[in-house]
Amino acid sequence: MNELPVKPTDFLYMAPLTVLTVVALLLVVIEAFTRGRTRAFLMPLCVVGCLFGALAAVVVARSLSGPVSMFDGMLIADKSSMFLTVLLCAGTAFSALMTPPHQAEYDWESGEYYSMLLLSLCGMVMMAMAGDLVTTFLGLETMSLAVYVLCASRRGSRRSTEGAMKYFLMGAFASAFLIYGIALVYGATGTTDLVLIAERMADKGQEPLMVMAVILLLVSFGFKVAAVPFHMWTPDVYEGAPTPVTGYMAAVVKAAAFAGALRVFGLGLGGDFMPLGHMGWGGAFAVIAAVTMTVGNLAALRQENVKRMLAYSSVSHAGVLLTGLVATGLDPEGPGRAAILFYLAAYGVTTLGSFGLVSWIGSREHERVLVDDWAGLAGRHPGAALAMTLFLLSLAGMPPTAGFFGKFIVFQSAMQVPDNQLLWLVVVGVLNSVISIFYYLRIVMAMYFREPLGEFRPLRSSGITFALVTCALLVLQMGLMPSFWLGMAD
Amino acid sequence: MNDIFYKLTVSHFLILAAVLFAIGTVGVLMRRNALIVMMSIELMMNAANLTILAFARYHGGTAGLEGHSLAFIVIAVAAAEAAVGLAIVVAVFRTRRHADIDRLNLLKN
Amino acid sequence: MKQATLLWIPALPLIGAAFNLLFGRFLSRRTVHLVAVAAVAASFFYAAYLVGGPLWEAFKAWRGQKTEVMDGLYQHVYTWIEVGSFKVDLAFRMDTLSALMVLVVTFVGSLIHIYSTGYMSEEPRYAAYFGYLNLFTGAMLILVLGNNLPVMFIGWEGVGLCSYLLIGFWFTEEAFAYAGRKAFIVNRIGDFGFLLGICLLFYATGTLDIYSPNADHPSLMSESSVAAYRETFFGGERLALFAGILLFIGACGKSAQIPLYVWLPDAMAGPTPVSALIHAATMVTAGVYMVARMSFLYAHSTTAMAIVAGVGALTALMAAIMAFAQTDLKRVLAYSTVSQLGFMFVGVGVGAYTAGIFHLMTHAFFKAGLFLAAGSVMHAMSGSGDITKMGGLKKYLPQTHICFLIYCLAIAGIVPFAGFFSKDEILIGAFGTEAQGWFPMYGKVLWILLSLAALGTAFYMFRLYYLVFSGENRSDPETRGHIHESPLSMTGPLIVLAIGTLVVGFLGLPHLTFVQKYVPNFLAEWLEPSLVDFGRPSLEGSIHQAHASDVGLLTLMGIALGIGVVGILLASALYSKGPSSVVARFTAGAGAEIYRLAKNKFYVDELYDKIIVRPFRWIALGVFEVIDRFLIDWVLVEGSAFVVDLFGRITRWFQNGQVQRYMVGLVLGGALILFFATRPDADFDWQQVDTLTVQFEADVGKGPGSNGAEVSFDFDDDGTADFTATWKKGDPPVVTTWSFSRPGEHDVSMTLKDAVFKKTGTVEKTVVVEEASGHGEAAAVEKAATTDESARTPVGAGGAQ
Amino acid sequence: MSPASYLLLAVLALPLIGAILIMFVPREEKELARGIGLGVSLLTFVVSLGILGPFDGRIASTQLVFDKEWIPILGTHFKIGVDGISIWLVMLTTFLTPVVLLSAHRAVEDRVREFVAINLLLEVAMVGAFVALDLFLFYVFWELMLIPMYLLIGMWGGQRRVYASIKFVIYTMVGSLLMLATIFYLYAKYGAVTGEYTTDLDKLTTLVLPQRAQVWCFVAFALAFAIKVPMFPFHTWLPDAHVEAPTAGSVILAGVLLKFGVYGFMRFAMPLFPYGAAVAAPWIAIIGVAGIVYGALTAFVQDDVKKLVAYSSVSHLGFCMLGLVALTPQAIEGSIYTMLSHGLTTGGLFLAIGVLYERRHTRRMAEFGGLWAQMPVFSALFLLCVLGSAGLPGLSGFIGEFLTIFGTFISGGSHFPEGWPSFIPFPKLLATAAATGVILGAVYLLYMFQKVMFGPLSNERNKNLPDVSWREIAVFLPVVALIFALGLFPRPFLRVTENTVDRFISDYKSRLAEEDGPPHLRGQPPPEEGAAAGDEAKAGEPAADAKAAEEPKAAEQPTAPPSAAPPSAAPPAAQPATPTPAPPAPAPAPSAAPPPGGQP
Repeated sequence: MNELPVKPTDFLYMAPLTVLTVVALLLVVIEAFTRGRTRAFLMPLCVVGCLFGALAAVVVARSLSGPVSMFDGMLIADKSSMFLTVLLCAGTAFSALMTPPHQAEYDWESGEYYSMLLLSLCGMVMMAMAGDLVTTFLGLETMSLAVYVLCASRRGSRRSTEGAMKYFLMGAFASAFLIYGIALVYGATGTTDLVLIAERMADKGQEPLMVMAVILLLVSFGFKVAAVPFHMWTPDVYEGAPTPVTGYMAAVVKAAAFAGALRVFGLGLGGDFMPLGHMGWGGAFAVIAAVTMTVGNLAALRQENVKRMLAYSSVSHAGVLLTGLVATGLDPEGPGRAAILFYLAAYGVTTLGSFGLVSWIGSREHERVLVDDWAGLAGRHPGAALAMTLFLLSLAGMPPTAGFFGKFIVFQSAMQVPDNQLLWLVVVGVLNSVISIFYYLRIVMAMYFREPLGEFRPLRSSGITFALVTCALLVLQMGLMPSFWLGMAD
Repeated sequence: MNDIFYKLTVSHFLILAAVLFAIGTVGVLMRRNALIVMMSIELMMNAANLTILAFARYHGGTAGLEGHSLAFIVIAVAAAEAAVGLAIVVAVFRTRRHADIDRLNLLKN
Repeated sequence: MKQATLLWIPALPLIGAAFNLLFGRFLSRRTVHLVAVAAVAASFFYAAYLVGGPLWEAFKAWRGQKTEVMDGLYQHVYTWIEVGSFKVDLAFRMDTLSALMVLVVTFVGSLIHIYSTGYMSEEPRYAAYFGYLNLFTGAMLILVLGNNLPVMFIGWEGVGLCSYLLIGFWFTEEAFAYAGRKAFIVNRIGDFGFLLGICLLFYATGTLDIYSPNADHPSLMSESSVAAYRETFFGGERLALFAGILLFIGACGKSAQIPLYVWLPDAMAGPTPVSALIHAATMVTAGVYMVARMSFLYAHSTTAMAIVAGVGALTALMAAIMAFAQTDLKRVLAYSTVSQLGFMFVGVGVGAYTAGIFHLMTHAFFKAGLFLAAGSVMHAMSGSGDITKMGGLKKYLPQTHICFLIYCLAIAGIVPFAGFFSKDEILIGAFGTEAQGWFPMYGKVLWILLSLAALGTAFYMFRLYYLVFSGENRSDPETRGHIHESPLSMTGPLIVLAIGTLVVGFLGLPHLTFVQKYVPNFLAEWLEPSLVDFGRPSLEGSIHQAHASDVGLLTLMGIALGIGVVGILLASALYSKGPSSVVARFTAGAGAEIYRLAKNKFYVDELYDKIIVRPFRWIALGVFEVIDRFLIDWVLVEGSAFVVDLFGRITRWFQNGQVQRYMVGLVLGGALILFFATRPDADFDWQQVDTLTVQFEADVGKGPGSNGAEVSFDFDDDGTADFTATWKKGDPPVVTTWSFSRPGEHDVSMTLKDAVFKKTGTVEKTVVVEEASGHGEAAAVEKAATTDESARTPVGAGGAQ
Repeated sequence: MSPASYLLLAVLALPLIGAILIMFVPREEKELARGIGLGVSLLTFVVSLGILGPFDGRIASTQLVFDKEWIPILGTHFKIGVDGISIWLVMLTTFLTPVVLLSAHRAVEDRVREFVAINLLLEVAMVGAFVALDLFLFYVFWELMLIPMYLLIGMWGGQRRVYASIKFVIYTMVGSLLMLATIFYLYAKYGAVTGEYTTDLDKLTTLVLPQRAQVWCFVAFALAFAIKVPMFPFHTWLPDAHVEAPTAGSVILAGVLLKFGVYGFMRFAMPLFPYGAAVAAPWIAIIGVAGIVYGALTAFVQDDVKKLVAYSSVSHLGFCMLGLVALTPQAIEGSIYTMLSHGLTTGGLFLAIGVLYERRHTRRMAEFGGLWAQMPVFSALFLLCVLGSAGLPGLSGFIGEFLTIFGTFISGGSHFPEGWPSFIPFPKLLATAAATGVILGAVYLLYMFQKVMFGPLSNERNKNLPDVSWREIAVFLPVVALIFALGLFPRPFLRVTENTVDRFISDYKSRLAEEDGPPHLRGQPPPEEGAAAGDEAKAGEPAADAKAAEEPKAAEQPTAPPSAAPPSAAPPAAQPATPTPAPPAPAPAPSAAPPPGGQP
């Protein structure tokens, strides 16, 4: 066998990744050789890059008939991974659009920002397409490293750097767990290829090594998706990071983390035999999901700082997503996967929008991160208030918004798991929405029921406006006619 | 029963790795200086690496090669991580003249 | 059955009401009262025409062949409510009884309308007043003519509403408004009974029509219903009893009988004509009318009739006593009304329906008259009704005086005034009535009570008369200054009513053979078709009027008359010269107690206030404060919110900004997962395979340690393993059977010791063992469970892997 | 899908379009906004009247159905339609909206644009929830109602508006989310049985769940609706919401929103989980009666007029619930009628209170007194609403309450909680207790009326209150007119409802007769007991056991073919044998078999 297990078509299928990488590196180079005004072109270029990436993904998705594994199973291109790629690219593009005015306002312009953005995107896409623990790890690290930098990119600010520090330390710590986990999996099964792992799970699944491995993986991914009790970095980092970056992390990075989790747990450790415990890792994740939802909401309940509140809310949303993940594990034929993908999209759009508004509303002398700072927005800027209300309702899962439908299908997929194994989880989930509605409405309350404290001087920029409007419309559209998106995800 | 002293099996390496990993973990949790913490993390990674290599030898063949390559990747990543980490430490130090992670509690609750 | 547009009779006054209430405020008083009077008068004449014409024909025809029911006049306006088999037509029926009522109501009504034009001439809310008055007349007519109970109920509550509005007409006086409300609410209590009565009747008979034009549709009078009345319903009593009582509760409310009479005296707060029309002549007699109307129901429960009669008699006496000590002109009249209503109820209660209705009619005349006269007196006395401040008015108000005297004679039961005949009928009826199920002499007891009441009546009426008209005038000079006879618009009606009082009595001459030979008792014959006929076989012996000889009758009449005379003499002896020292001494000394009781109406109002009104408020307040505010809203609602918030604070306390604490959290989390995930989860399914023999199937779960796990069962719950096995990967599930010594419940525990982490888990289940008989399918069930599960859930929690 | 069904769609679409239009009206153009709002809502009302034309009262099932696939993957449809029950409620909604918009003409001065838009949105949501024939769609509208009402209370409310509004939302959410979970369950089970996943109500009603499961599901639904009704223990959000809400909010809240509770029971809870309903019926009846008395008592001690009326709503809705479970056509029609009349009378009362509040900016009875002298016309209108609410015969309130009490009274022994001594005629007791509500109603309403209208005109500030303006008369007139119309000519209204109600009862009974067992379709024998008891229990889902299976056979009973009037209405002989909580009746009559498409 002197023929390499690499087909030339592989390079076509990995087009999105290639495109993004090229653009990213291009950005690095340009950034290095430009000064001053020309940097204004970095953002558009970055956006264009994302669009091309998305385009490539769409093309690939259309040409796909079934899952295609490339490079000896290192990467797997299938519909869901392509969907995720598009999602990630779009998210990144939006974040990029929202950044410049914020940078200008709080002067933290930095050329490398966009290249970092794109590099992290590359990592994420790799995670989404990964077919092997190695690629997963590689993608994850690429992403993380870039995001560490993004967090710290507001160098002057102590909060920003502190957040970055915490994030980095914990991230590194977690990735150590990840590697160790991978090592054990490798040890137990003798391979790092997810498909092969799945095959060998049946007879290797109960070995203690494997159990330890799964737990370690659980921990590291739990960290990435910010599941309780691995979530504690989230509020701090989200608060510390510059708001556009926060939005990016909440929407896109989280999505990527789940993409990875889907691959590792759904593909590698999923299937007929799930290691660990009675319901396989599903059991553990189910409990974690319940706790995550509850704790996230409870902590957000009395939160005065909007960014922190949204951070906690993103924790609770992670819980919902985990529910979906468990559902996919327990009922691979069920709608769980599609549900997660849709939810990621819906949640991503909503979060980007809400964080976008958070960064939009503030100004240098008054950043307006506290709930009270939103008082009377409806009177001054009805449009913005309306949009924010939409986003918040979507987060709270009220119809007719994307968030509602996302929750709906996720929980419903969980309910479709045979023998009502997840009934309790669903009940916990819906009851959590009651708690959540309270704090989301606190902002609505501030915006509509109270008089403004001072004049609003929001950021003015066509990019951010465009992004926000699009998000708002999408939130409605996904809530009212989700069929299209579901079709894509399915 | 004392051939564990004579013939080394894969489990020896695994146990050693596990111990190293544990030491690293403890270090991360205990030490206050960011740099030391980062070093502990490196230690954990290397423990993981050791495990991988042990298994690579244990499996041998192509399966083994996978392990070896993985180890290299890990080393590379660890290096990159260290670079970023140090950069962040520097940034932190710039803003507040110390890199003591206990005193990094501006963000809380 | 004749069709006739009966609708116009109630409609005319209603139209008048609508007109006055809507546009009256913009019109002159003249137009207002013209419209109002015209409306009522018109309906009177129309009614008169109907009675004289078609109804008279029908009556004559009926006389010819005495059928069960006389059809009378009937109009089906439209179907009001219809749900399923429950159908309520807005239908009116005029038979002899309702005809009588209609005539009385409209006649007296028009007189009082005319009177009001004078009496209320100063009233600013003139139009509203007449509007209400018309509205009342309309409602009353609906009540009278309604052919089924719900329609009656419309009128029933309609008149209640009007009395509410008219009592509280001068609402700026808090007390008046209160009186109005009291009236309405007490009436509502009665209506509550009435409503349930309706329900019960339909429940029993499936219809609510008093009379149904087409034979195939049953009515309350038809045989099937009658049969239903006679069925025992509850506690061995007939349904008729309960239906009767429920309806009678309604009657008590409307007609001010014990215990619901309390509203009537206060109702005097309203304008005097209102008292005359509503609280003397018409509305308050609705109860009596209803009982007579439903005579075919009451006839079937002598118990019910006994209750009606008893309550009536007691009320008559008690009210009479209360009337002694009243010093307010109208209040005296009010109590006398209550008392007279008592008489009527005795009448209908003892089956002397004719007598009851007769008295109703006569009473309508003289009591209305009395009130109007009183009105005229108070008009003269510039509004004050305090009889201690009056006296010697006969020379100031001649016409009023004459009329008043006539009325008094009538109510006292002196020949030949109307009251004599009607009251006498009742007394005779009570005396002569025997009914099965009554304790002996019940009739006689009633008679005695009534006689006493009659005595009282005669006494207090003439006390009133003397205090007002004879003796010296005791009022302060400046009121005396403008004492004057009332205008014609007021005296006119008085005179008409007086004449009526003289005449109507002769409609029902006593059943003396020699009298009847020449002048038959017209009223009895007229009402005969509308009232139940005790000769009916179904009623054999339920109520029996002992046929007294002329001598007997004459003696009774004599006694009655004597009582009246005695009462009058007593009054004249004491009060002819104004309040006498004798009375003063008596009330001060021997009779002080009785006097005080009577004066304070036996403290009934106070009693009700103590036991009902206040406790109600307290309870309501308690319920609101304790249950609503504290328990539900504070403890449960706010409490749960607080708890949630508390947890929120706790969760945030962990977040103290120390990154290393976060890392610890991370590690601990991992450890926790390790701990829980590696716990062996023992579980087993069981199914009975044979008599006392049960098959157990261990489920070693999918925990890491399940490969090579040791399974051990303890069937007899003695703590020692009865069966042990080790499960290796790929083995079939561990299955064992155990035959129990006895059927019933057994506690079976299974212990699982896992191979890797050497932890043990134990599960205990109660196994229900039955005799094999018929438990085969249970086994099958279990089998189905396991198989279909393995089919459906790859990672299922079930037993079969 | 007849062209007429587009009428229904139009009723939904018009207010939505209106709301969107208004969003483009410049902020200063208050009059324009009001004009558009009024015009659109009136137009909507007219169109909704148009529904009566094609609507055929003789047909019991839903009509004018507009069915369009919405989310194919989930099998959710955009399916709307009306039947005899919902049509009047839709009318009520479309009728009240213009009324409140007109009434708020002077009350709302700031952010008029938003106000009108929110009201229109609210109308869309309410109408939608009434006509939705798809659980998913219903839920969407159901939740959609919350937010506009929340904003209405919060933006134009009184001092404690924030508290009240959030309380309203949270309270409602608690219930409705459990309902959502139950919907998931239902959806999953139906899919598991038929292999077809859908939220179409008609299809879901053909599913028969294990009886234990039914009880649980019913409880979940019941909680959602009981909170909305609000039934006795879950009512404390109502007073706060009412007191703080602006007049428009109160009117809509009392007039329409509360109806969704009862409607939900009628449309969803009882048809979907008949066994659960049967088990709960006695307790619902008792709670209903308790609510009647409780509401009346608490209303009596209020000083705030609005609070008083709010508690009176608790009392009135108690009648609705009682009638609903009494399960005789009279009682159910009564409860529907009570809903309509309550919508009008209480709406009218709130409008009246609004008029007072606009003039005096207080609602404390102590502040008023003797107003009749000052504002006679207003007082007359007020009085009419009061009497209508107090159930005076000839006005709307009476018909409903009378029918309810009546129907309950004649209903057979359908309300025997287990172990209740059988010689006590339980329904009669309930009816009697309910009838006390008639007395108490008069007590507190007249008390309030006297305090406000009668007595001396002592308070200086009341001395020169202007009487109602023509605009306000225009607001009241239609309401009062309808109160009269409903009281005097109830037949047309009842006629339209009748068949639907009969069908509801007979369907309910035939569903009740279904054999117990694991989920299966109506008219089919339950499959072999599926999922082992262990698992079901583990997942918190009680399994059906042999004992429960025997119950249906407990009470044997003549079945009523769906078309025929149920026994309760038959002549006395048949009386005692009306439904008993233990599922009566043998196998369902053929015509009660699942509607076409119900089978997989």
